[in-house]
Amino acid sequence: METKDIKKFLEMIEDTDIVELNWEKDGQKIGFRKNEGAVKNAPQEELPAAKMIKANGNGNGKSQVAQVEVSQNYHLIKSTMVGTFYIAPAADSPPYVQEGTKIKKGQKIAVIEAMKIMKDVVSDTAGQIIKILVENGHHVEYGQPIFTIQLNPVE
Amino acid sequence: METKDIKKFLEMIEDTDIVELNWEKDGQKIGFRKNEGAVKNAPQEELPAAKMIKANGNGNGKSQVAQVEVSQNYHLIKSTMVGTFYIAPAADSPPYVQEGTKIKKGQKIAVIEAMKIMKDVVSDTAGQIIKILVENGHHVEYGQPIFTIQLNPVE
Amino acid sequence: MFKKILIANRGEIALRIIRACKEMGIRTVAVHSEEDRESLHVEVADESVCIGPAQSSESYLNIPNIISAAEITGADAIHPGYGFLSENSYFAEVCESCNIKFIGPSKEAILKMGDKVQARAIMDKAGVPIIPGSEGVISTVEEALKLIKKVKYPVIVKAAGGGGGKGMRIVQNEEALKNAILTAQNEAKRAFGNPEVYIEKYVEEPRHIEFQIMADVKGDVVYLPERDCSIQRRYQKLLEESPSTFVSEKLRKKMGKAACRAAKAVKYVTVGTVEFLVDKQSHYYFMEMNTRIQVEHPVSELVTGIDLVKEQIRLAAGECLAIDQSDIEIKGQAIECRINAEDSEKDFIPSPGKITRFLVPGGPGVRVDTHIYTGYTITPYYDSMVAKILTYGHDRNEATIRMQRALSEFVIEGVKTTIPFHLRILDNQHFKKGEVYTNFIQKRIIEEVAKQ
Amino acid sequence: MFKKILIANRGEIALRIIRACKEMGIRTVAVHSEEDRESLHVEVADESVCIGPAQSSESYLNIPNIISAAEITGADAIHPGYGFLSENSYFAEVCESCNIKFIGPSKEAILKMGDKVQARAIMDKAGVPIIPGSEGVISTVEEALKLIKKVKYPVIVKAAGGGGGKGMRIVQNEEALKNAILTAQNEAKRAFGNPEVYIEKYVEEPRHIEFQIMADVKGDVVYLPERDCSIQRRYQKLLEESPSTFVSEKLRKKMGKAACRAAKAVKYVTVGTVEFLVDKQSHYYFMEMNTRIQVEHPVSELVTGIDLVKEQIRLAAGECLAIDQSDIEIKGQAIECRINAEDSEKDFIPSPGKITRFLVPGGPGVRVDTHIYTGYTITPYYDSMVAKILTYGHDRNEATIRMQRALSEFVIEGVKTTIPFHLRILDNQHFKKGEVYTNFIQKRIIEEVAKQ
Repeated sequence: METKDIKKFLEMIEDTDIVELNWEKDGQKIGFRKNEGAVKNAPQEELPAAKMIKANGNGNGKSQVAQVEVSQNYHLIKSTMVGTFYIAPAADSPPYVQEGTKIKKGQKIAVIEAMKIMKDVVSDTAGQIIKILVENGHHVEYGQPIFTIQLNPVE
Repeated sequence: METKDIKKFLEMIEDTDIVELNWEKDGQKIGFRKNEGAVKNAPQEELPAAKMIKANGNGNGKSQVAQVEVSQNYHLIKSTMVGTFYIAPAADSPPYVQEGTKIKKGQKIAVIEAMKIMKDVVSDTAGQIIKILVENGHHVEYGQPIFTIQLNPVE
Repeated sequence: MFKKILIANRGEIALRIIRACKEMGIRTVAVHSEEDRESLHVEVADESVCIGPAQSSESYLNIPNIISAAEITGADAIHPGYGFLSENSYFAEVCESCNIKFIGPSKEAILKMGDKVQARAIMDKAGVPIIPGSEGVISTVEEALKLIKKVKYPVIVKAAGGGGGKGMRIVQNEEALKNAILTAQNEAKRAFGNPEVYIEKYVEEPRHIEFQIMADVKGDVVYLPERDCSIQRRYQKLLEESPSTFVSEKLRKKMGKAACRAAKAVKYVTVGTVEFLVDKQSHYYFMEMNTRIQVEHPVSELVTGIDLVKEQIRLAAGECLAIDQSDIEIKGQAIECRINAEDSEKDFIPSPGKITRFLVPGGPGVRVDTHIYTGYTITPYYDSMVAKILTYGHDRNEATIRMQRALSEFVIEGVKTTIPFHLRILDNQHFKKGEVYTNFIQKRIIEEVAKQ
Repeated sequence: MFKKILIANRGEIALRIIRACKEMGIRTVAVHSEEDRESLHVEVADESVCIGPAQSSESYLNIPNIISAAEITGADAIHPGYGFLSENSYFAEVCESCNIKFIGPSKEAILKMGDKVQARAIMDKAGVPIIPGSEGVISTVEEALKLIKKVKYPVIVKAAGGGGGKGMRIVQNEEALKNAILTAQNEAKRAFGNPEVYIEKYVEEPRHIEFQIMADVKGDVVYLPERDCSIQRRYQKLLEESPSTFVSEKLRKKMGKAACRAAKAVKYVTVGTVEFLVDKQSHYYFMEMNTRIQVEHPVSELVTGIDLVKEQIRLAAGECLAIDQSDIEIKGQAIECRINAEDSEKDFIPSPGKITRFLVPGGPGVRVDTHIYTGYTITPYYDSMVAKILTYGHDRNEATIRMQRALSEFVIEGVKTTIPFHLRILDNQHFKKGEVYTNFIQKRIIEEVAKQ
């Protein structure tokens, strides 16, 4: 980034009500903040696989968070329990699903064993499995992402 | 980044309402902040009526601080010792100086008593006393400002 | 000994247990809600498992997820801490059926002590004094009069189905009795849909005095010198100390032995606390038994030198008591103040928020158990206690002054805390004289402030 | 008793003294350099006075400004802490002439103990064993041989004008003697411009064992059980403990009494420490007396329950000892680790900087004395010690394990510290067995690491 780029940035944000902007790329960082009174630093947690722009403070003292998810047609299926993850009903059985499998909402796609009991993992959406994030037989904790799903384009 | 670049930056942000700008590249960092009153939580103590520009890091790991004092014709005379401040040699004597008194460099302008001994306070500059900041008979600590001096226009 | 303990708790007590485990060479598993991902107990434990969302019911009370976390990490024991599942006999049972040791007494002991009516009967049989009263419901003035002949005035008429002061009437003499029973019945009916009341001896201006006991599988039980927890607000303890200014060596022995009998009556194992009400004539009555480690356990650790959490783990693992009663000596005085993130100026409403500055007091005779730090955010989901501060001194005066000194240098910015309220307690003349009863906060602090 | 004490120091010891004053109801004045304006001791004291710029010579060693600060604030006593002006007899004299009580011994006692040759003579006269050696300079081999007949090999030839190991030769037998003297003389001449040398008995693999004493104006003196400070790097203590694994009850009594004689010989008042070298045959030799409170004083506080800073202030105010020797009992074991902002991987170079994260260990048996906090900036102007961490246990094993536990949860981010180095010491087999000599760090840690 050169100074001319910075100038462009300045022009870009001049007429918006963005008050703070931070950008980082390849070890370069740039940050702007406009003087709009009570501008605070909000602790921000970023979503995986999403690009976020946060605009905090809009003059009325409240904060507004605008999340622009660039790749919003991805969805994570997360574990709702603690246990051992299995992609197939038994060691010698074929898996419920594979990467690439198209699934329906409500379809059983895996099981999690907890306290000697098998519980079904059911998809909460229709789509295509892009990635299985946990290895067969490994442990999962609450909230752990286990599948990445590509949502159907029209839904 | 050279000083001419800094100058460019300054020009760029001068007419915007940006109050703070930080830029980092290859271990170089630069930060600007405009002094606009309403800006809070500045981690630096600002000189009265002074505008500061700090440019930290110039590639060789050392930091450089450039202080541009806009109203540099004021000067503070600070106490170099701990003790009791007297503006006159005795209670019934006239004071060495008053607000408005024009003084020369090296002129005795007060005394400080410490361990029963009177020590002279001598002006380190020529000018005019604008304000006596400590009341007669009160205590002063090391580094405490005791006189505000208006420097002579030409010096 | 256990190889790996899962701590089914959060906050300072989770840290306290992890510290004991570390000193014993036992590996630790922290469980946590999504909200507590950045908590200190998670950072300090050897392993951690997220067990649910912020709400306790879905995380720290989620038995399947906790048991499952123990199974996948290979923990051979679970320490429940206090609160949450610590006195849940079903949880103890599930642990047992999963071959995971529950660090606490048997499920039977938890059940017996958890049922107030049953506990009362067991204590009575074991020769532990209980508050005299009706064995069941009182329906008529005649039944009441018959009972009062034995227990003497004053008595208290209480709703069988209730709590929280409703359907409750203190009766000083016969004239007031009939009306009190009728009013209580009416109130009880309105409040709880059940007009049944019972009658107990009313203990006037009691102290809350409790005895820590330790018991092993062989059935040996010892007691530690008493803790005085009379300083409470709405049945919540605020400040605890050991020893009590009120308890003589003779009374200590009598009550301590009663506490041991209470524990033996339910075949108690590990550590527990028997709580008594004590009146001005040194009559003491069994109130309840806490079948777990308590918040205020460090008070006893400071005056006896015993590490209660290490002992609890040892005893749960089936080891025997290493000391007997004669080895337990009390030395000096300890005081604990519970620091809550609450606004004591505004009826103690919780004050969640981010800690912007946190300075822990240090120097001689000060112990702080806390899970918060600069930058930590206190959420509204859990208990408002954020730190326990303890001081030790040669005597009560030194411990008190040291507490004042320590509190004065305790900096917690970003939220309101009960520190100023504790300073007011410590500066109170009645507190200084040791005149503390369960109505101390109401009578000596809140009403005093209201007068000003 | 004093009404207001000015603390002529900074850092953790200033805080420690302010804490004692607060507990005694004495008002406090902090003095500070411009650099230390944001320091905790300034914040915690009742009043504060800036006494100079960052450089110690212009601030914490600036006698006129310190005395003047005491005068303008009306302080009636000055506590010098350790380091800075604490053993400066001129400062003690100025305080006296200004009618400000110097909290320490008389200027005469400071002077006598400050002059090594004079101290040695006084100790010898008082019956305190000193390292045998030449009374003055040795010029010839003949003189040396005559002396060695008495003191026996090994001996050490030392430069009279020097220090730091230069002009120093250890001699094991007669063959090596002549050459050693000549070499030492040459080295001494080159290094210090003075070829004079003297000879002392060489104490092999000694322990550094010291006795804390307390003395009152009446002349009564008591000693506290020993501290073992053998774990040093370049004469800087790193880890101290009490009791020593080496000292028997009998030796403790003998050495303790010798320490009391040392104090009495200079009419010592307040608290002080007599340092000894002890060889493997339990021979002990007077090294020096520190006429002030020491960094490691809390080690003794933990095992005896005595608050040494409060006692020091009481004794300086002219009060008498409240206890006698038979009241002083040792219970358990205490260990102190000095945490310095230094990079122990890079020859212990100081590591100043801003503390970005700071978590203090807590729980049972842990004491931390520190002046730093999250956001504090450690400047290069002063000592690199940023915290003292102490643990207490029933025995040395418990204290050691507890220290390992506490250090493992001590988080100091933003600067390098000696925490990892301490963990290495605590894990060393020789340390665990109590085999600690003044060469421990060099021989057991640094050379061991070099081998790997």
